[in-house]
Amino acid sequence: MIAFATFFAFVCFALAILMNLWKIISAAEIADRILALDAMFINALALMILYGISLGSEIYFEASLIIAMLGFVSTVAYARFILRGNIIE
Amino acid sequence: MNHFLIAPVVLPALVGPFIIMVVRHHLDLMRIFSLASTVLLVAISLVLAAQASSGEIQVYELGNWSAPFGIVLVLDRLSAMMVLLTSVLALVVNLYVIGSGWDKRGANFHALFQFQLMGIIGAFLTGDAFNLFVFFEVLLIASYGLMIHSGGTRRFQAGMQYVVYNLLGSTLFLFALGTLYAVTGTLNMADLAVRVAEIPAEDSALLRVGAVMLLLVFAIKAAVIPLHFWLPASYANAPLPIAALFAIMTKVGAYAILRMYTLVFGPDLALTEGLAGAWLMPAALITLMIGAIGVLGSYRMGRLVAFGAITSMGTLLTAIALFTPEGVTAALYYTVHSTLAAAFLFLVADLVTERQGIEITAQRVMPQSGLIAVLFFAGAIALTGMPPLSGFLGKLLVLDAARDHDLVWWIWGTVLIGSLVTILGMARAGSLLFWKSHSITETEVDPTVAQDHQPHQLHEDHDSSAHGKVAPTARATVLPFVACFALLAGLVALTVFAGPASHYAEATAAQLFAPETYIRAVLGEVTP
Amino acid sequence: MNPLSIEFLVASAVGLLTAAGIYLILRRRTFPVILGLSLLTYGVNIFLFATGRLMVNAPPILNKYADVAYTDPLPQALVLTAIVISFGMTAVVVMIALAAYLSARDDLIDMPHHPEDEGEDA
Amino acid sequence: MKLLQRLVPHPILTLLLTIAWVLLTSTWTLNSLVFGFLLGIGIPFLTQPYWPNQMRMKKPLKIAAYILLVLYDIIVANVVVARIVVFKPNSKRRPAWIAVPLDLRTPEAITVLAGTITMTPGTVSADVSAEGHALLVHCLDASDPDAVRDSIKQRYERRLMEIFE
Amino acid sequence: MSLFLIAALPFLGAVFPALLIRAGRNASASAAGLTTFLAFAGLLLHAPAIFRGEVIQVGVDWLPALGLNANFFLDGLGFLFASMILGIGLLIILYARFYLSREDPMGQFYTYLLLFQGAMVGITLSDNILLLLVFWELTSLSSFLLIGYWKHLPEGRQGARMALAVTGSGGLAMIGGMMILGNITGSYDLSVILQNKELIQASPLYLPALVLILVGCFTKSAQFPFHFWLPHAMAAPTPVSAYLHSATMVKAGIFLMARLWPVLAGTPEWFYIVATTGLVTMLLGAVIALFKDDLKALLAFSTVSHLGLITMLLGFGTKIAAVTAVFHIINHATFKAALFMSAGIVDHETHTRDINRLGGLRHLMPVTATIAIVAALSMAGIPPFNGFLSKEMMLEETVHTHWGSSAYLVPGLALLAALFSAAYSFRFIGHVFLGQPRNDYPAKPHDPGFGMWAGPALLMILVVLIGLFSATLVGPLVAIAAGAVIGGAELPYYSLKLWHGLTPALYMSGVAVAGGLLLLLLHRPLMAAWNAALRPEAKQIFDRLMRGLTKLSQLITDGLHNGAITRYAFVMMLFIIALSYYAYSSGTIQAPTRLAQTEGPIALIAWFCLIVATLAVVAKHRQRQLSLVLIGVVGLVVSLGFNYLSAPDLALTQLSVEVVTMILLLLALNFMPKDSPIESPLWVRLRDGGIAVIAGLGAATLIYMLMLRDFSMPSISEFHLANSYKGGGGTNVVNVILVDFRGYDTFGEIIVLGIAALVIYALTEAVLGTRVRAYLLNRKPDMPQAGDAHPMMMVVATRVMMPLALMVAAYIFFRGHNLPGGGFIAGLITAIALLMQYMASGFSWASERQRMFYHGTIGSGVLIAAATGLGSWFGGVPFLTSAFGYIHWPPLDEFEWATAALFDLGVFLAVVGAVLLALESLARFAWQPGISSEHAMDINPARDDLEQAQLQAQAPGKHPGLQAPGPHDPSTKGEV
Amino acid sequence: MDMIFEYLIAGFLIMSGVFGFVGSFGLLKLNDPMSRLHAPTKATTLGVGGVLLASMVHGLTVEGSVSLHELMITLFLFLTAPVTALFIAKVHLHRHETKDSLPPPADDSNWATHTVIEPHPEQD
Ligand code: NA
Ligand code: NA
Repeated sequence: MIAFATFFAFVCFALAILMNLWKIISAAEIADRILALDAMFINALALMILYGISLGSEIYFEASLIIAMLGFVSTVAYARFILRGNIIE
Repeated sequence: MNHFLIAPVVLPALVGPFIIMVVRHHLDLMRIFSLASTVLLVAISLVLAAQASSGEIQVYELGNWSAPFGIVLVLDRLSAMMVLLTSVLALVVNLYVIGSGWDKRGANFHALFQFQLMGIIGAFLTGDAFNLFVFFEVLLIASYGLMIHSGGTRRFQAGMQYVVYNLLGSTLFLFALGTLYAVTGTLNMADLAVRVAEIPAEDSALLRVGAVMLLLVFAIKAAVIPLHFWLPASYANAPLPIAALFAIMTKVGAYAILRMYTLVFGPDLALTEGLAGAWLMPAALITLMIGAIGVLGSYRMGRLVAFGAITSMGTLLTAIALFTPEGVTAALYYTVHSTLAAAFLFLVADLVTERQGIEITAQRVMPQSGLIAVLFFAGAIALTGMPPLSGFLGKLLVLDAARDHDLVWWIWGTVLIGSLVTILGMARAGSLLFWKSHSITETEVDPTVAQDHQPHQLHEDHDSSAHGKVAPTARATVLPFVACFALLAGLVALTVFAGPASHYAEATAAQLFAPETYIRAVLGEVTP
Repeated sequence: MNPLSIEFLVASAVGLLTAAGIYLILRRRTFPVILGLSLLTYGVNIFLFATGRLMVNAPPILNKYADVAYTDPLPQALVLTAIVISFGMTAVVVMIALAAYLSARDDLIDMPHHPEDEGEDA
Repeated sequence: MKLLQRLVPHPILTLLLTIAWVLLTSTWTLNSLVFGFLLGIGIPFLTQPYWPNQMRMKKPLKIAAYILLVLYDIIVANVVVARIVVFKPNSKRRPAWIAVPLDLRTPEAITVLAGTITMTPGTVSADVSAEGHALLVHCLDASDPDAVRDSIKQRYERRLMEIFE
Repeated sequence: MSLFLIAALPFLGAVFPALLIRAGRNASASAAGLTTFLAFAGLLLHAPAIFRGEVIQVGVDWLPALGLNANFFLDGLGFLFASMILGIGLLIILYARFYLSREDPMGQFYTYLLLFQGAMVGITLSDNILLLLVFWELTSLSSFLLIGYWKHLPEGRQGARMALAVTGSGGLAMIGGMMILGNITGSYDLSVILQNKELIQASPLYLPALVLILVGCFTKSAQFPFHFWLPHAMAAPTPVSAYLHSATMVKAGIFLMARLWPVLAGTPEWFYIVATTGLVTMLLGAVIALFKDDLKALLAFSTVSHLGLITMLLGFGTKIAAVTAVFHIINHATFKAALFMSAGIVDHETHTRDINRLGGLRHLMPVTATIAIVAALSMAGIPPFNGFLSKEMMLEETVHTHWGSSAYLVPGLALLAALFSAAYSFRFIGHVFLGQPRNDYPAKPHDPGFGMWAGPALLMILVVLIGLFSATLVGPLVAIAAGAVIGGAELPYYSLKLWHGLTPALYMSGVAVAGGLLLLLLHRPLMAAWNAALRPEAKQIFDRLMRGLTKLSQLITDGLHNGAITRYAFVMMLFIIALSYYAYSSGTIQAPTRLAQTEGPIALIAWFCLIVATLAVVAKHRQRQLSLVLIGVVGLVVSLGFNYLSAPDLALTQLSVEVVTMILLLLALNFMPKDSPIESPLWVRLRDGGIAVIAGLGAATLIYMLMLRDFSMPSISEFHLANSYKGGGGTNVVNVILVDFRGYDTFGEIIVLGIAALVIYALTEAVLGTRVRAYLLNRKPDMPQAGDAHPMMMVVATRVMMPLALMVAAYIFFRGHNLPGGGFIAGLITAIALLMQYMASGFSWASERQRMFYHGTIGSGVLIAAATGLGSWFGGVPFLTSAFGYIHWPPLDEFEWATAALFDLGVFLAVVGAVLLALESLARFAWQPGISSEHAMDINPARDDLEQAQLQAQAPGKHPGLQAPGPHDPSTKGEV
Repeated sequence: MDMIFEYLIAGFLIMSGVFGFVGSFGLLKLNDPMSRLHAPTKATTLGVGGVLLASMVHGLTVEGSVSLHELMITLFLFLTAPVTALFIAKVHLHRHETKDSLPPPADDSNWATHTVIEPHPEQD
């Protein structure tokens, strides 16, 4: 059952990532692209933990942790770039 | 354990950070430490050279991990010679830079200088293929910094190209190393040699690809045509004393070719047959010719010498591409010569450009014209390989070594015609710079002519000193001349003591063509 | 050739990253060139990584309790070194590109030079 | 006391960090706790210049209650939003902007409020006013924006006032 | 005196004139004279032995590897030439002392002259052909300096370069010839080579060697068609001309032909090449000389002609011809040196060398006239002067020489040449010295002082005496020299005397003299015809050739190196691909040994994302920010892939590097154009796409093949896996490799980072030191800016996030040795944490609060790493040997320590410092007055309300909301 | 007991999958930019939260170790998600809204994003 649920979640997040990708490429507005990238980071994070669950391994935890932090930083950076140009003024 | 082996790498690696941290704001102290480090480096190199000259190969197992599992440094005659050459050159260039005040024209010069030395020396000493990559990167990134030292539009643009081109080279290096590792399962050069020798001939294709990519990487460094395009613009736009130091950098490429293609992919190895021999010789000859043509076709000092350096690389690689002990002997002798000669002429070029800008044109007589003319003449003699300086001997050695080669007529023809073209170019430049100026008197200098040349001499930057034009306070200090004469003395010594020098080169070549000794020294008696 | 094999996926990714990187490096402005260098770096890093052959769920973290398979750690260490070095290189190249742009007010990477029509010594 | 305050400028942060360390290492040993505590003291000390003012929070129980409330709201929010996203046609949705005037004054409190708004049903804090006296909130689907505004003030701001001010 | 010393003396002496010039012109000249005299005297000391037929040899190894030895030998031929060089050299030094004016740098002159003299002596004494080559090329170089001595004269510069070009190329050809010669005989020692006539002439390489050597000789000796440089070398001061063109430079080629005569001569090839060239040159030179109005040009072409004569004689290949050649060498040296010096005196006194402006000088400068007339008569072949003797012998030889089947060709042309030779000699006498004095000389001529005419006078006396008493005076010399030329074989019968009876040669002489007189009478119409005739002007051809060559070189060079790195890179790719393909296709490959592993849809989806994102980067690369976003996707997927494929460390590193890189790029992009225009035409894009696709296919194929095959031998990493814990104390093998097994790589790697930061810093300084600084200060943002630069929520969130992130960094750092992580990743996370703070509150605000000395951070990182490495020296083990152990402090549990952690700390610091320094540089670019805010956040009602209250207390009645810009307005804090 | 945990884990996973999917689906479906902002920042929070919960329970039961470090990720997400949303909203405000298209900010002068002060860099 867990295996099925994991697989289901895998598929969901994978599809989510594909949709994010689609949005990043096709969006007319830069804000949407940033948003999609942020979502992609989050989905990737989820995928990573799922992967850890499916393998019964804790090794992949740090990567998720880092993604959580870095996704934020890059989203803010992209947004700040549009808002201010200089992102560390 | 002989810690002397690691000393020439660690010393600059310590002095560099020390300079930045402690004496960053004291020019004199920076100079003192930088110079002291360089002097010490020469001393260490002398000790190493003395140790290596016995013929024994010394191995230093870093981290106390034996080869091939850890990284080893290997000192043989070749590496000792290259380290000594590097440190001597560094000392001279350092003197020049300090004397001419180039080090003041930008930040962090001395730290970068030390790191540059560390990278070059590390590359010469390492016995590990991937570590060679790492030290290539160290020397490259330091060279990026030195190349754009003191800035300026054109220098930045050229710097950009230099970096991009070399990054492509570094990428190729990784592809090559990956391929070699994937096939052989090792990175240690001696171990590679052992394993490559055991690979069955019918499984050669992938290894050959790795081997040829590696060769191409080194060919980029050595500025072999058509991979030489990075050189003219970078050397010509670098501060010329830096270009003088860079004279050793192309030799790193030549060194690596020599090392890998005698130790690992030796000339007798069936597996990699035809990879180096087939194209390197023609390419070297064309390089030589293109360099010579460039000398004749240059109208700026830096470019002139840069193409001179390309010519000498062509000659050097011609000798290497013979892949015979005689050829390597000639190549080694010529390596020392061409390094000193190119550096010498770059320094003289700087003396000239500091006084009257980068264009090779007749302007009014420059200060110290006579002395500089003498130096230029000597440098031109050296670089073109005319007697009485060592270039002539080196060239004769190359020609002599080529006599049994299939392409002997091409080699002789190219070397000789190349010399002629170079001579013509140098004569043209010298007579314009030092003779024609005497027909121009103060009143005769045509302001419109000066105007015409303006855009090329003076770029939009403010610091005219960085880009030549007549620096108003181009006053002579002794040190630059001392440096020039030191190099000249080196060339003379190399000429007078050609016998002992060639003897060392011969012994080095013999060592290279007997790789068993090297392998045994690194891996011990047991073969995996 | 099994198009669904992990080897095929990785190899084709290497190929595409390399190709895309090279294409961008051949553009005429510094910025795309830097982008291209980034892509190329990905490509070569994966290449180098893959030379240790591919293994799923076998990280080279020693397991004291079980006798498990480990993937080849050496290429990973090499790639790590390569990543760090290329990071330093990228930082430098970005800054040089910026400096060149600010000085020349132009980010063309080609450096056409104009040979003067120069008379012979007379 | 002064010295202690200088050394441990943000005691709550120190606690949080110590817990974070133990969570991170997932090893429930004395070593881990001691080490975590040392870091928990060291890091706030190093980062103190960036957080010069002392943050005061009263009534820890209220904090816990607030957290539980918000968690509950988040779960609800997700279901609501999911339904709107999946089932409600775009044409029937009533997106709206609302301005929420603030009684809160401290940045920490306003930030927590804004964060809460974003995490809970169909609302996102989009901006703050130039003098910091109002929040701009976007609603995914609000037929009555004023009701949303009042519920924000009632449900969250009031509680935060008690905690922070 | 040792031959070494004789050869070295001029070189040693060359130092003095330049140095002594401060002591005066006489001192300078004396030093030069004294050196030459010493060398000459030393040479003469050997005369008795030489005349006894001995050969003096000395030698020392120089470059044994090559067979280049510093071997000298002195035989008759060498003695003859060396004496001429030194003897005439002495006279020239004396003459030049008076000839040169005060403006001329005399020290330089004598230095060059002695250098040249030394090179010439070296040629004559060399017993090793490589050594000879050294001196040979030295003559080219030193003559270049001498000819160009008058720097201000364009003719001087051009003449010098022309001489260098011609003789230099000849010299290079000769190198080839000599190398072949050495290869044939197996030695470069002349004494060996001269013993191997049969070997050499039988070799298939004989002809190439001969041709190459002859090219060298002919260029040096100005033989047709290389004769054109010599007259242009006349731009040199006359002493130089006299020296170079009588005794020395041009005779070097003759010398070498004579030197190698024993082994090269005697074949048909030799005869047809050498004799014919000599004959043509002799005739051509004589004809042209007649039509030269410039005194020195006339003499120069006469020299060409006489050198042709000697060459022709050597080319005949008979012993008697060789003897004649030697004799004429002596004679020509005497009369030609005298003539040049006389011409120099005329020039010096009258300030012109134009024959048309001269005449009648016999009356005004009788001494000079006597010398010149005697010498010129000798040149014309008039008895009893010495020129007559050798010319007579020459004509006699031509009579016996058949060219092909023709018996008349050689004597006929020789006669014609003799005729013209007589004619120009007579013109020299008649038009310069005879006739009535004129009153329109540019300067009033009179005989110069004794010092100036002493030399030529001495030579004139020799001309006369040798003519009268040839057998006695020069007989022995000719004998020993000719003996050497013919290789020690027995000398043929000959006699040096004025009267040989009524031989054909005598008739020919008579015809020549008569004809010469006739030509002189007809000179005016002939001159007109000559001037009207079309003929190739060698100088123009040469100039055009040189200019063309230079232009062509510029064209090739600039065309190839046109500054387009796009093309450079393209060529590079092409070459790499081609060679790699060649390497592959010329090898063989076995079947795969591994199976491909099938994977599920997840990997496929990730792969799909990567492919799409990569393609999108390419497609959208012109929108720069978008392409950065897309690159972010690529990086993310790559990291996921690493994680998936069992490389968690790589994933972590890739992710963090990714973000920092992206931020650096964003920071840079702020200043740069936001879009790239379309510039390449379609075909270029297709071309680039093509090469890119091929390269990509290559890389993909290569790695695919590699992955499906096993290592040919077990990988060394098996050792790493086995020893990581035992020997390295860590369970994360990747980390143990990084900090222990291959810690040296990592040491290099952090140095790279440190250097990167230094470069960035230096570059920033350099840029901000120029006018770019002003531009940056006045720069207007190219996109509209939003307000609220430092949003409150971000600042507050960061206050919590940053300590947490630092905690994560600490966690990653400490566990790295055993689990994924390590100093590098921790460093990047720390940097990113600080970056968060910069983004929240601005760089200036944040860095003001925590003055970090980034240089110091990097430096200390490198130093700590290095010190950790050096620490192992104290344990007597190599650099970077690690140590680890366990400590137990109750009540705590046991914990592990490892020097590797210290090393990792170095890595950590270097990374942090490098990233922050780069950021700082970019922040410095962006700095504008007022950019720095005094507050962490722009809007803070708590703070602003307080200030507002205080303000209202001071100035009541203002509504806070309407007041703008007030103290709480973001504008006063954030920007301006 | 094990069954319960298994159901629990499976439930969490399914929930996370659904919300993860919906979040990104909303990004495509919703037709105005500000609304799109709602979907992912919320749904992914619970999506990821579900996975994290599943992971924690999984660790506790299947692996037998008490690993709560997933909480750290949750903490990070809760701290960052509002800020991320704020910035993206500000981008939208900056590019597509004006003072007039928004409700007035109580008694304040303007919304912060629109309070733009033209920089007046001075001559050096
Ligand atoms: Na010019
Ligand atoms: Na000049």
